[in-house]
Amino acid sequence: MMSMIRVSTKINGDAVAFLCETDETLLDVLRDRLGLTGSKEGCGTGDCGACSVTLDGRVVCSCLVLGAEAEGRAIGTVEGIASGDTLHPLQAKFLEFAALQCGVCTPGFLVAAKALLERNPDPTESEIRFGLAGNLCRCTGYDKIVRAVQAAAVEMRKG
Amino acid sequence: MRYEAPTTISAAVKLLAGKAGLARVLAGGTDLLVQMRTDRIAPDLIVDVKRIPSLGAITAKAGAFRIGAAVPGAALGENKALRRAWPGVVEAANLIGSTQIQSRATLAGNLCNASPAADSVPALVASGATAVVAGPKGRRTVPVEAIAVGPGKTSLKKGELVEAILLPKRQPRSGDAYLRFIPRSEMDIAVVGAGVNLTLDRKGVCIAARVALGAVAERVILVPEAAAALIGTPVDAAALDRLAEAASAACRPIDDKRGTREFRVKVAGVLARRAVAIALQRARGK
Amino acid sequence: MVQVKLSGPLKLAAGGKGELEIEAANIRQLLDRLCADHPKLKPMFDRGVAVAIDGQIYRDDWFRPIPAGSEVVVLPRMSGG
Amino acid sequence: MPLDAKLDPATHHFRLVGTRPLRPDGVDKVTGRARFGADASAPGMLVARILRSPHAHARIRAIDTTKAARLPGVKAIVTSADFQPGDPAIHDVLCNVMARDKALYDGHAVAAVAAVSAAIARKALKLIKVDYEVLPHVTDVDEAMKPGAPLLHHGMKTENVEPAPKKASNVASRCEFGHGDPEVGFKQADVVVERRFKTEATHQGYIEPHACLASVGSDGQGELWVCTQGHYMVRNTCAALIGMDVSKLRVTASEIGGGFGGKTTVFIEPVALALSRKAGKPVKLVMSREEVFRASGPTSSSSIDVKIGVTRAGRITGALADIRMQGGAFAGSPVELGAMSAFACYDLEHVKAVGWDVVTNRPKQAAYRAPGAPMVAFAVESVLDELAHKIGMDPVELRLKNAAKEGTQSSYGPKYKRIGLGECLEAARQHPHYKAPLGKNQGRGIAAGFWFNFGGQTCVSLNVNIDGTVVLAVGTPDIGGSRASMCMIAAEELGIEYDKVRAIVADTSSLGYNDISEGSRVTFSTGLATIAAARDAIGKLTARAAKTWGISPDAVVWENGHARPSSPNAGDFAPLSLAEIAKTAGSTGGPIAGHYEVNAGGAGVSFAVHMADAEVDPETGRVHITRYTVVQDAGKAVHPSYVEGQFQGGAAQGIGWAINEEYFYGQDGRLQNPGFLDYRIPVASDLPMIDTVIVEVPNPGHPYGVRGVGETSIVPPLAAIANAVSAAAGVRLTELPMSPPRVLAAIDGAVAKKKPRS
Repeated sequence: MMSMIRVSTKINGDAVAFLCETDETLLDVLRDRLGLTGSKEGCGTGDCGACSVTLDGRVVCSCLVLGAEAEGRAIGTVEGIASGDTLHPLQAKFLEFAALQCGVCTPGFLVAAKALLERNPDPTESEIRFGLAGNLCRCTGYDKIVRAVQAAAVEMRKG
Repeated sequence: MRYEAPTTISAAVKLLAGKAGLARVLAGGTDLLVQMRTDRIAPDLIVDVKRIPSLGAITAKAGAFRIGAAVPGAALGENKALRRAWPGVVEAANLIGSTQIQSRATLAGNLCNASPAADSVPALVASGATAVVAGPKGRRTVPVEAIAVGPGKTSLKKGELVEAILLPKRQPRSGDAYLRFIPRSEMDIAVVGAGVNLTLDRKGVCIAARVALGAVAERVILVPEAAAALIGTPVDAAALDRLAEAASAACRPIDDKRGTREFRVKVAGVLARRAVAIALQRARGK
Repeated sequence: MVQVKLSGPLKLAAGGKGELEIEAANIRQLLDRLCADHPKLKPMFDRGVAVAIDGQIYRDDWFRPIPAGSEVVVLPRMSGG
Repeated sequence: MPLDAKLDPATHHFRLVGTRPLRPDGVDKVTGRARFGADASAPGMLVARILRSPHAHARIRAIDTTKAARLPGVKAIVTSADFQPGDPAIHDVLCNVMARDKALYDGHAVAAVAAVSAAIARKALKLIKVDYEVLPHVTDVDEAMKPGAPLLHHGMKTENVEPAPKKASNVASRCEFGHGDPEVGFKQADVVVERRFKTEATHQGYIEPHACLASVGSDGQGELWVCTQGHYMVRNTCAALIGMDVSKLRVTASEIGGGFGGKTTVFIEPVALALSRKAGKPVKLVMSREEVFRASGPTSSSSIDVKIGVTRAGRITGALADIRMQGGAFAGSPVELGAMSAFACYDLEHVKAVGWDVVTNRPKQAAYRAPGAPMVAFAVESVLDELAHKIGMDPVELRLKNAAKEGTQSSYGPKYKRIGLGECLEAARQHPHYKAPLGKNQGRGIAAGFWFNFGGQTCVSLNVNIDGTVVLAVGTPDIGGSRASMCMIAAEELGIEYDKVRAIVADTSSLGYNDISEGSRVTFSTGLATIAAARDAIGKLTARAAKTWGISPDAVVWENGHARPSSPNAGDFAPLSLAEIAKTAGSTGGPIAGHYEVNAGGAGVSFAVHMADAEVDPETGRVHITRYTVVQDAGKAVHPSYVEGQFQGGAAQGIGWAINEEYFYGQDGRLQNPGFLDYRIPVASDLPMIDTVIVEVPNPGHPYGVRGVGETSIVPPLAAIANAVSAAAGVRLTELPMSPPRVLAAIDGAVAKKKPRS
């Protein structure tokens, strides 16, 4: 049996400690040990972005982070985007603009788009497209996703 | 598998030098974790170097830069001074993967992964960058082109790791640039990459140049013949033609899923020419 | 009597006859009579067929009536993605 | 109102249909609550992994699992011996799920392990010894057809050729469609163009890998949670493959992370069930992305010859296509559909399309959005584009002159009823995109496309609750927002608010059989059944009102969600709302529900016209799509946002297919690019906004005029983009994908260098 190690971290603002194998990814920990299945595994190699989470404020592919690396770090997942029963403007606009069809890439897009708008509140269409190029969607052709992010940006700038 | 996150270089070196079987350095992990996941490598020990403070810092002294081995691409892009001095290097580093990858991937990792297609390496080679290597016998500084010896193979000895990348002071009337060719607009591995750094005299004649190519040989190659085509010229059309020819002539690529041999040879010349045009603008201060 | 067109491989199985006259009030009768006259059609029908009545395509809908004088085409079964 | 009575979409005023309400499953999907295939777990759950063949073609002499079985933590191992041949109709599925005497492609499953952890399962796979006798392989369709090519199945004799061949080959069957005599047609032509085209295999590329959670008890009762387009198909197929009573297997469809046809069959599901039965514990089995590429169901690759003749006046006089498709290691490429759809857009006197179904050492193909049609449309619409240039006619004009219309005899047999190709072509010609100026190195291409659309077996149940809300149970997994459309339709019929209806996808034990969510059938068939079930419920609601008032049911009508006396002399009663009738249901005769079961026919065919602008870098051959417009006939758009979504999604997949996506096999017959890094689907920065125009020419076979919309949108893009790239590059591109090396080679006048092939 492999050696389990103990990791203390903050997930969506709450202190969380967990035990994991040394070679276990943060994605495996979130999904299989903590029951946070909102983050999806689409490829396991950092090519699709469905597992996007924030690590100390930067968006990463949680399939390319070891659970052990999370020690002392702050993690943000799709489960933490809404506050209570109030949707984040991005979530609301994704629904309003029909920016999802199957919805499996949506959590990754929301996490990545939120990080994008926090760094760049007024992105051009091109900045949105390149900023979200690490998130694959096979259903929508991206059109409605880009429009939803643009609309959310306007909403968020209004504050 | 053992996971360690030392807080000093000496501790990291001790771990890597220990009899731990296969040991690997973990910086951004964007290559290492993929190799583990796809069963290409099964390390016995992983040394996470991100807890070593000096490895996470970019420091500037007298115009030269020291970039810690754990600094992610995103942080390079956020450093205005570095971007102003070495736009080609920063752009090359920022081309690696997605925003998500940029939050993790490092210059040192890109260098030590020793992929012939590594985006930041041709730019680093062209810039004349050096790597600070820490090991059981102390520190040594080597040109970055001396690190990779073949696909996935480096000249690092057991117990050694790259601690930092050093970029020289930006010379007056000089500029650098990196361009790569990929089929998509993002998310691909370079099919061809071209890095250029050149310096002009007051009359606009090229007095120094370095041209490096990626993905056209078993490792990133420095192409002196291509540089020679520029040196002593005003970098005019004729010089650019000779540069493109020299660049293509230096290629010894493979045929694979990413491109044919013919394609790589031709596009190497095209990219070298286009990269020089950008570097030239920068050298002219435009 | 209904005029029946056999499409694609079905035509060959019916001895190359592309157009036939059959007495049939619904799809079931149509397929049964075709099989009786052309046994080679049986395995193909077992694999599934579609029947177009006046341009509307039906998949194994035996008791769908065939109005007199309607245009009937028997096609290989089709499915999509 | 009769259950299937038609409304005239031209005159009828819809209250909800045609509006854009929020989807009912939306909040779950933006908050991470939605549960997809891999999101389920069970107490005591084991994790399974599959051992796959590293060879493209090999005889399996022996499999030794003893070492693996002894590894602590391993609870069950299965091989082909655990799956018994039975129904010949699914024998190929049986052989594909687990290789029997031969491994037929790189990635073919040969054994599977269930263990207490993924790490142990992986370790166990390494301990299984398979004794392979490696055989020569073939992966290219033209190579596979040559005499002397390595044979996959020694019993395979080409069907539907006279005289029947005596020798075995890799050609499973031939088919032919059309009428008239193309050779006669070519004699009447002023210009004839003949060309050969090739397209490489692509993958549906759904972001969610196949995943399931199986649990079979010692009493033989089974449960399966799975992401699929058809959980009834999964139930019936799995029950047959592992010898279970259909009634004992209850399958629940999870939320599905994309399918596009790729989830219309089984791969891992029977394996998980067999492992669970053996281990007596729940078993979770999830494919890795590499497994999805190597061992699920990509499309066919194709090789196509097309010859078309036209007069200077732009009349097509003759059309001929010879289409060869490899569908992987088993018969069943969609070449028949390709041949049927090849010339379906046009009104032709002399037309013939011949198809050849070929097997190769590749994974068994599965449906992919309008299976077979996009490749053939690429060839046909490319030749038409060339002909238009040759006779100096506008390409839309050429198509309009020959467009199929109501009464046209289609090239695959039937005469068309009311169709909308002409309207789509006119709308495209009127669109500002068509006249917009082009920049340097840019070209514009247009193409038309056709798809059949299907109906099929459908069953829905609509329950009226005591508070006046309604639950609609459907049996077609929601792959693109169909629950929203179904809620709209039910609310429209019942005259209540959209948010008073909740649609759920019922499990296989709670609702009657439903065909797969495929063939663009859901909004058509399930919508049709929902309309009928709602009207069935309305009949019961009005009967209850009649009872309450003590008048005859015929004297009660249903208007705006209320029962009212049909006329003053029927009696003077205040209208009763659905909620009021529901409240007293217990006392007026018990629960009120509407049901409908149907094998839906009459799905209307649909047509689309796409316009693409492409910019080509003449020095690198790189193609960038700068503008794209989709025009398609939806019959009647129930929820326009999701109709547009289907248009845009199909176009985006077509753009990937045209430019960068391909299955790349090495000399060793192994797939070289089984991942999203080198299997290059479009990313956000590759695409422009995708304009859409929804044309509505009602389908006479549906009460609202609905036509399927899901598949047609992937038919024209390959050709539209090839025409745009050919215009921009100044040379005709005839091979897909139009990747930079191919385009650059074409520009440089060289023949595109063949990739390494077996």
